[in-house]
Amino acid sequence: MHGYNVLRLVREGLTGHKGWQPAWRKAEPKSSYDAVIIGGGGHGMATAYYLAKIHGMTNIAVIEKGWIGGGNAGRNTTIIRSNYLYDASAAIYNHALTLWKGLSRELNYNIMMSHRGVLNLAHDEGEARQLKRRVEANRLNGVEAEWLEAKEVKAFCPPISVAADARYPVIGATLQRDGGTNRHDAVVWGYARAASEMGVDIIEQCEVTGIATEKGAVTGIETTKGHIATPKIASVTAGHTSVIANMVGVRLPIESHPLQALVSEPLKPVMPCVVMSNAVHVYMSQSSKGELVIGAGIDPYLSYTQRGSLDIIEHQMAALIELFPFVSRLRMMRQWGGIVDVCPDASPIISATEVKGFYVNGGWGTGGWKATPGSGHAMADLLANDRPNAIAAPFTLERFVTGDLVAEHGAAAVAH
Amino acid sequence: MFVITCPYCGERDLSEFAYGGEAHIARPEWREDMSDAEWAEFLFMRTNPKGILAERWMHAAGCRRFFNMLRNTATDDILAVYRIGETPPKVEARLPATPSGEAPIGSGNDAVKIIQPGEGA
Amino acid sequence: MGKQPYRAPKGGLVQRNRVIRFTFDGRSYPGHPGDTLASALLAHGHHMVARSFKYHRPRGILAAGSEDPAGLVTIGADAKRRDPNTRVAEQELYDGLVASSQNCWPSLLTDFGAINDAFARFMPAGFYYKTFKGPPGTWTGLFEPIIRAAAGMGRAPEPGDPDRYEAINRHCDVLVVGGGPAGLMAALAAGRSGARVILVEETARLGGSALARDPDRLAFDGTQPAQWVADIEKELATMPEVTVLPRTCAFGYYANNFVGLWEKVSDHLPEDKRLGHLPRQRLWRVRAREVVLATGALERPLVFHENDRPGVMLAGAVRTFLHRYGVMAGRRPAIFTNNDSGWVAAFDLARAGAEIAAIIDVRREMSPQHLAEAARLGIPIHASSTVVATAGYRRIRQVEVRPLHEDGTVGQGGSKIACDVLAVSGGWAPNVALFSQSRGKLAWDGELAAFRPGLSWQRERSAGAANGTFALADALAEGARAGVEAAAAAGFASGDVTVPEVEGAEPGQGRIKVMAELPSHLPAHRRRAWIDLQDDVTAKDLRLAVQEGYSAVEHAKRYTTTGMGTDQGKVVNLNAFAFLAAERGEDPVKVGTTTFRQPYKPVTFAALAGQHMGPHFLPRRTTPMHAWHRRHGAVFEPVGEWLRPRAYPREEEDFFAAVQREARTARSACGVLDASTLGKIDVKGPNAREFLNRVYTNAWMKLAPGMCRYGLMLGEDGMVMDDGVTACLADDHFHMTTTTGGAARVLAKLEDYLQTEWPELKVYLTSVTEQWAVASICGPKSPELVGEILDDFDPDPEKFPFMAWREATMAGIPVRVFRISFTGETSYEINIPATYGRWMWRTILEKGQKHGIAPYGTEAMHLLRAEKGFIIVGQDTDGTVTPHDLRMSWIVKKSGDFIGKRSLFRSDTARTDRRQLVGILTEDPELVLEEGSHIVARRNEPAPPVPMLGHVTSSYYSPNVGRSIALALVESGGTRIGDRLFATRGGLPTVPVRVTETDFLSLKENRQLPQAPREALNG
Amino acid sequence: MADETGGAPERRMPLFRRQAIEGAPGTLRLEELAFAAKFILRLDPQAGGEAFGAATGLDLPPAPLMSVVNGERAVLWLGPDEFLVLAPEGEAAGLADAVASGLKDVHHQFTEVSDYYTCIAVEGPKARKALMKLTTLDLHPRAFSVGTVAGSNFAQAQGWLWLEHEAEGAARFRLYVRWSMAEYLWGTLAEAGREWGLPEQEPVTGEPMLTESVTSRKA
Ligand SMILES: Cc1cc2nc3c(=O)[nH]c(=O)nc-3n(C[C@H](O)[C@H](O)[C@H](O)COP(=O)(O)OP(=O)(O)OC[C@H]3O[C@@H](n4cnc5c(N)ncnc54)[C@H](O)[C@@H]3O)c2cc1C
Ligand SMILES: NC(=O)c1ccc[n+]([C@@H]2O[C@H](COP(=O)([O-])OP(=O)(O)OC[C@H]3O[C@@H](n4cnc5c(N)ncnc54)[C@H](O)[C@@H]3O)[C@@H](O)[C@H]2O)c1
Ligand SMILES: Cc1cc2nc3c(=O)[nH]c(=O)nc-3n(C[C@H](O)[C@H](O)[C@H](O)COP(=O)(O)O)c2cc1C
Ligand SMILES: [Zn+2]
Repeated sequence: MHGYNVLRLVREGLTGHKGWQPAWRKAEPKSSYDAVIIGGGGHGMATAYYLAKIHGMTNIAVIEKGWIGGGNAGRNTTIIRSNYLYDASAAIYNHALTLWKGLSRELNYNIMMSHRGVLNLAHDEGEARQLKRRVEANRLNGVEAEWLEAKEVKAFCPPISVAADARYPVIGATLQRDGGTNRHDAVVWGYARAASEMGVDIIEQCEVTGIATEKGAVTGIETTKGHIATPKIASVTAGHTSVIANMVGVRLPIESHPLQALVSEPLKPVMPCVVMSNAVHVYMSQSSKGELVIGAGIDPYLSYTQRGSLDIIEHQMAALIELFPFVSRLRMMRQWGGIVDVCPDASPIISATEVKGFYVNGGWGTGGWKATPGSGHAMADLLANDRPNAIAAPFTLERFVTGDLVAEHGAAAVAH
Repeated sequence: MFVITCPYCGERDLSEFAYGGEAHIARPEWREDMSDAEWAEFLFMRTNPKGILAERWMHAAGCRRFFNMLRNTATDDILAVYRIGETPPKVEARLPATPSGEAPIGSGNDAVKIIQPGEGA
Repeated sequence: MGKQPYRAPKGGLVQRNRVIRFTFDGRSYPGHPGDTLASALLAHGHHMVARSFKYHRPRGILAAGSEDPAGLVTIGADAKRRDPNTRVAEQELYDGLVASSQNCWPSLLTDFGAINDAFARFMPAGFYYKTFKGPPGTWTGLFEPIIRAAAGMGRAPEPGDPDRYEAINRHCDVLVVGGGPAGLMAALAAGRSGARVILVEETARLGGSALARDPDRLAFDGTQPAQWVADIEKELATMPEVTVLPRTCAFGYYANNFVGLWEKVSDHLPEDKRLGHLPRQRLWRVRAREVVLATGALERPLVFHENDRPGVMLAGAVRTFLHRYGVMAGRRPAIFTNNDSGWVAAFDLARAGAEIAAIIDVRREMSPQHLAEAARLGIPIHASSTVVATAGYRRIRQVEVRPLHEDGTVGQGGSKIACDVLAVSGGWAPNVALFSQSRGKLAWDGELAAFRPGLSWQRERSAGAANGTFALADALAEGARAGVEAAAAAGFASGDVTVPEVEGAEPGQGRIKVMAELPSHLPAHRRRAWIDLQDDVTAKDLRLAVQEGYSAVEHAKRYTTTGMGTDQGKVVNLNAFAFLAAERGEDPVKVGTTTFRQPYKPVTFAALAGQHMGPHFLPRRTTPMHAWHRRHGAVFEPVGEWLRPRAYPREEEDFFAAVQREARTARSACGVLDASTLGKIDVKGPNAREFLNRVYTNAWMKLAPGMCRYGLMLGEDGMVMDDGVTACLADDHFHMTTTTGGAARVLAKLEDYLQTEWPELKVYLTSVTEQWAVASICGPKSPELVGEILDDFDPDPEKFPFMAWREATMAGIPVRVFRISFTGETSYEINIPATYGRWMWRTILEKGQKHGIAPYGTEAMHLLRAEKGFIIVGQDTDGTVTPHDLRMSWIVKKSGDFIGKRSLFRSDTARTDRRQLVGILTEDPELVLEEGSHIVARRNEPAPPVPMLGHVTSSYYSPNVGRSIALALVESGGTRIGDRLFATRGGLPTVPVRVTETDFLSLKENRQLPQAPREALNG
Repeated sequence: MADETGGAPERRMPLFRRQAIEGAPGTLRLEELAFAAKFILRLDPQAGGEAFGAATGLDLPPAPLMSVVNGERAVLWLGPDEFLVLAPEGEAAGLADAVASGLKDVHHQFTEVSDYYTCIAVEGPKARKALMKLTTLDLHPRAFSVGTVAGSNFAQAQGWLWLEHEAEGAARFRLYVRWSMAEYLWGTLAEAGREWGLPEQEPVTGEPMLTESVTSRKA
């Protein structure tokens, strides 16, 4: 792999940057692969990378209908944390957090992993109770978390308003110091580059239009670039998970909703950390480039249009101003939407299905970005070994039948 | 923000309505021998189509009636509204040409951006 | 500084007879009403007003409107009214305006950040992905703070915005966006039909591009443009159904013809003239039957080496500054163009007295009329030539021109031409942002080398330059037609409009020669040809992006950040797309565009929030007793939309002491709680019992009139969702109560089942929550008190048993009295029509005084019920708890269906080792566990993950039990009664606890509780 | 036994502290219309409309979104089987009795909500414009004529809007809103009327809340 480092940058700078190679090969599909991953988002790329790196499966392809990273990977607010309530969630999200920490180096691609800290606000006693329960569960699960009283919240994040007569006063917050944000596109590109280097074919602008099966087992996929034979298919398509699953008649408990986000004009640093509030339904951080990155809850209806309604944004702005009065005069520079795949228990699905060779990774809903490396890691293992590892086991489809849900509504928070 | 035609009150703004999820999922009568899987199908499993979806809405701020609506989730085109108990009307929709319906030059809505060669203007 | 050296001797729509003053970077300047900050600065020869994002290069003013990517400053003297990133070309001048430069230190002219420019070659697109990758933590700890401090543009204001904002809804038949010639005609035509019309114009006045023309050389039916516009405006003003909104930008085109408009009501007024009764800005939420998009066209710059100097301006902008604002951008302008529109700008400038340094045209063939006119005006022409370099720091002072060969190479020789402004024109492109937002599909127009509206999606049509119709007469006609058609489509027969005769029409841009990057003698990597002036993206960066595989338009955008600034690439994006197409050797249609997203230009957050701020942010639902609570020192808590008193601390008493006192009083004497917020639903109909049977887990067939029953309501997933007491009013008539927070949800759910699942059931539901004010009186003295306040009422608990209810009167007012209790104490819930609530409450407290009554808040209520082991849904349950988990199997009937029943039989839900609700007693009776503490099996926590048995849901110091008590959900809790377990304490040593039953009062009565020493009660 | 010192029962509407307020002459006026008898009638009009008419002398609105006025009584359409019945204060008991006996054999529900709702009169030439700041309903005279009733959201509060009367361009709307939302809505309406000179209204706000979580201090 062509190394990325300062020295090289200087050398290239002196010679006109002519030596840089494509970050990943623009592959055309071969007639068959040992496994095919549908979806070139963060999770799909991570799955491919770990399949190649850990399980030595390099005769594989990632099939992406558009450009890699153009789905939710390219439109999420990049909040990273692992302070989930249940053991199963703590395990996967914390595993992801551990991987995030070393990822820039591992991929030799700076993903700008910023551990600026994530505050989850409590505005009433009920929330405080839930959050404290979560902090304690986190501690016992080895997840970094602490409780801050309102005064400490203010000290940690000075721009926040902790007025006592606010409609929803801030009465405290959980803080995960090693939570934060990162550069979403870089993650996809970094994984792609590393996977491609190991021989993984990344095939863009190739839509999967059908799945071929024989005797209840997959044999290949139909794509806009032709048929590709493969015994193993992983659908890692986030908002489109149901669309893919419907191709093989696999029923899923997933619904696709619009989730919007927006950015302000770029500003000099004002927000030291990530702040999320469930009660007033808003969250905000500041990107390295300077925009305030702001999100809210999903639009209530199903939609695949990647756009939502303005009233969600209007409410979100009112809430944001209540929480951060300094923002009132700032301006919204761009708003956009993604399609999030929501599961009834706000936890993901990493599972084999009744169709042999068809695996599903989805249902991450509003909060799967933070899990990207952990999800890819577990999914690769499932694909390679055809059985869920300890981390993936609680997230199989079986739980919707037995009722053994991983109900993370509280921890999944507004949007993650 | 949609304009939804409440079958009772007429055209109103989306903000007056509450979403009720996929329609025509009948609650199975209690049976001793109903399997967990059968019950899970009712409780959780959804078609979630990209295309025509029959869904329920309630006119929450208005007449408080539930009703059904056909909407193309690929475009958000509202195709029909009808009352609870009525069968869905036949409708035409601008359905996606491929399962995702999205042009290869982009993802999501990018498909709608530019007229491609061969596409009628 | 009295003079305005670059003010043209005449012309412009500014009020020359009035002088107003503004300051820029601390210096005071004069200007005129009608100026923008840009025109006023240019009148003083100030081109350099800003610094770019990355390299901190000097930035001037490229465009004359909100599309300007470069001229950004901070407005406002007061930090609370600071508006960073304000475009000088958009900001109207007012007396006393204070502007300052941003993203530079220590000053605009001497900016240390400019050192970046010296290292630019080491900082190409995406350089940060390739470096700064130290061990974990180095990004956050080391590089990030440096990068972040360098990034960003303006500084955020301080909190305390003094301004007001509001949102308004409007429905209309025809919304016309854009007040240029096409829009004016559309509005006129539609207006005459009688349709409801809204015409919005982003700038301060109507007229659009007509105001950018020499008024002596353009006439509509013989009148000058400004007059013609004024006449139309006058006519529109006479039409009652037409609303004209200047200073209003249509920023977002959403589904179903919902268009967001952003009106700047008072941003153009001196601060002391901002009218208190009007908001600063308004959000208009318009629902239009039909929309006419007449948003004009935008000119794009040319991409060549060193094209980013202050003084490099769009030719159209130069014209606008001249004719609309009466400002000469330069005295010796050079023109650089690839189409005819640069020429007319040159002629205008020449006629206004400028000395044209040169017209440099990349084309070989040019319009003979233009050549003749140039000759007549004595303008030097450089045909088939290109600018290969520029010079000047604060302002351009020279261009180097070389011949351009057919094969796209540049020749030797050429000349250096002195100039003080370079007017560039890369051709015009229809302003399709809103069209694209509406989901319309763009079509590539090879002749314009630009996109134009192709396939409409919504009920909208484009007209004029926005539709690629650049010739003025055609634009007028198209605008009129669009107005007529839109009105007709909305059901209004057309009024007739005659399109005015235009004199002095211009031929348009002619044949345009597009070159993605103009050739140069320099090798590619030495060229610095800016594409995005704000974010510092050069052609080289885009080339690198393609080289490295980020060649998809969306990848290139994200890798280089082109078009991601505050201007969203309005005038520069097309150059980026064209460059990518050229680099990839592909058709522009194949390359595509990035997504046009809302907003068209940045919109203030507060305008989006409208009036929903401060006291109007969200409702504070309050009960009839609210004012009393406030007067009596209540501390409140939000419960859903409600505000409820949590406790009533007396002077010298802290919250905890108050809660202890209230709880003690409630059991030792008499307490009263405002329970008005409980949800109440009147249930009536022949099938009401059957209905209750299906929605609650227990049986309802036998409940007699006059009696009440407690019920648990589940979701279909089997999990407890709500609870409450329902009273039987008559055989077919019930009064149901729900939790405060659950009321709306429960009613909606019940209606859902009635309307969609069980339409055969004859049951009607009506919410009566606020019909009744409710006082819940409890304690040993409560019977006496209730007897006193009700008329002829025997409260004797023997005769009026627990779970009965009676009608009664209180001073003649009919009330309903329920013998139900959430505290385990003798209790009476009196429901009185809400208008009497305040009186009832005061009466109770007055009459209760001699019984030692105290009002108690929600916190004491929670404590009291916990003493009795009663659950609170949402506190002791969390959506994962079944009735069996609560060890309330007694409430689950065996036969018959009910909501959620089947779920209780799923293999996981039926497990017997699930977490179950139990009492928890710390061995140390003084120690109160934290809610959210976890229960573990062993005293010493092993290394994580520590196996958790459960968690504490409720925990209090109980004054009545005389020790701490807690409820917890514990694995197999029901089988662990009496066991010793441990509770975690956030890392402190765990404490031993006992698992008990949940009714602590009974445990106490049966002497099964260790007591705390007396003095603890006073703590 | 009611005590002599208790004072006579006083009835207060939620906005009893608010005086009627007015903007510049000929613009806008707000007032709480206190104390009227209000009932929600749930009834299938087909099955029971006649019986209801016989019992009360009131016709049900013939079509959705309409109202029927009969002297001081009125019936407003809220939904296909849901109506708001209005009558002067003091007629509540009589009305309830009449309905109870007259509709004995018809499945119906007649629930008193006199205190559940209050009514804010929004009147004047600017009434439509003021209300449009709060609701997405189309209140243009072409779309909302005299007699029209519509349920909608007014800012964040659900309510029922009835255009009771209009003369010479001055509309008189009645806005029915639940008790607990009345103060909020009053404040929001007053704010909307600032443009026409409605006086600023002291908002109900500023309730002291605990700004620390209690659970941690208990320990
Ligand atoms: C606005 C927004 C904010 C969010 N904020 C956060 C946050 O702060 N923190 C957080 O943790 N999570 C967040 N999320 C959620 C997170 O983005 C997603 O859970 C996660 O990115 C999903 O995984 P992915 O990256 O693989 O998905 P995607 O990037 O969506 O990948 C799926 C890919 O599959 C492709 N595909 C679909 N159908 C086909 C087909 N038929 N053939 C070929 N390819 C196909 C798509 O084009 C797409 O590229 C947010 C999401 C949104 C929309
Ligand atoms: N020289 C050329 O080749 C050339 C090119 C393009 C246009 N033109 C001229 O343009 C004229 C056509 O007139 P027209 O009316 O189509 O365009 P116009 O440019 O005169 O008017 C467009 C108006 O829309 C406004 N606007 C744009 N976006 C808006 C938004 N989002 N919200 C509110 N307002 C918005 C602008 O402020 C402007 O006033 C003709 O006179 C033609 O000569 C000439
Ligand atoms: C974390 C984050 C930061 C962003 N910052 C910017 C920005 O500074 N400028 C910008 O124009 N868009 C920004 N975007 C939005 C993207 O331009 C784009 O809207 C988004 O990726 C969705 O793609 P689409 O709009 O093409 O559908 C940002 C997006 C994310 C997820
Ligand atoms: Zn309705």
